[in-house]
Amino acid sequence: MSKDSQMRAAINQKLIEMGERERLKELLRAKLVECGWKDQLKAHCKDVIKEKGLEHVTVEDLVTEVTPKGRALVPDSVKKELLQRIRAFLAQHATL
Amino acid sequence: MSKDSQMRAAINQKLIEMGERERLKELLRAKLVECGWKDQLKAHCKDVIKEKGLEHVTVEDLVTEVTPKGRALVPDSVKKELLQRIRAFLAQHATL
Amino acid sequence: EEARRKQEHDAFLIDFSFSLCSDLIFEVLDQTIKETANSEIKEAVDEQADRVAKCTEQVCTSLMEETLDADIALLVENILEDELQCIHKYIK
Repeated sequence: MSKDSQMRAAINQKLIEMGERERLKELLRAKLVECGWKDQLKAHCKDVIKEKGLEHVTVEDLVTEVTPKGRALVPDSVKKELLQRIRAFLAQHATL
Repeated sequence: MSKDSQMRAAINQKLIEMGERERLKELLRAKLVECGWKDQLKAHCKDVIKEKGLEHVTVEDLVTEVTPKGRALVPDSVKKELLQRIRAFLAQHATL
Repeated sequence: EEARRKQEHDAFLIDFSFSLCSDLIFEVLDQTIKETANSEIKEAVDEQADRVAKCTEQVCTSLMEETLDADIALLVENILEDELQCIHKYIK
């Protein structure tokens, strides 16, 4: 195991142990709703369905189709806030 | 003060005044780099840090740990060359 | 007498040379070892800090992707289900 993967495993372990990983996911979800990400993605899904026709779309297709945009639509401020929160948590708790 | 100590003090004073003491130190530093001593020392420091773990090593610990090996690793050829240079200087300045 | 003095002086110079040589070696070694220990610890600390920063970012990205993937899948399922229900209603 490389030093990097050991470090990532240690960080994840700490986040999971203290229940912070779930809290971070919840925070992210709340932020995504708040910033309109969910509405934008819904609209995009509907556009794709309309364009391709409902009979030609499976769940897998649609997921594959909208995922890149879904990731790209996450505002930088949300990403930064999440990273900041992880850093603060590690500074407080971890002895990495 | 004995005659010997007086002479030692006088020569040391002269070595400093003439800048020879610094030149000798510079020569030694250059030789230590040239012969690979410095690289060996760096490698030894890295080994000690890795072995003990960064969080358990202070600069003082590391100095204490690597000094014996550092001293032992100086090649005889370097010591001889330095001695040679000192003798040559003293011979050149016979009035000292 | 002069020969004896010269012999004494030569012996003194030999002794002095050895002790100066040894002093200089200790002085330079001690200083270099201290500097090297300092810089190696600093380098290791910086390396560790870089690694923590990089791995934290990677963990953040994977946590985000994991959440997004799960949410996107759920969203897609719900939307398709809604659309199908609409069509069923329409057909009825």
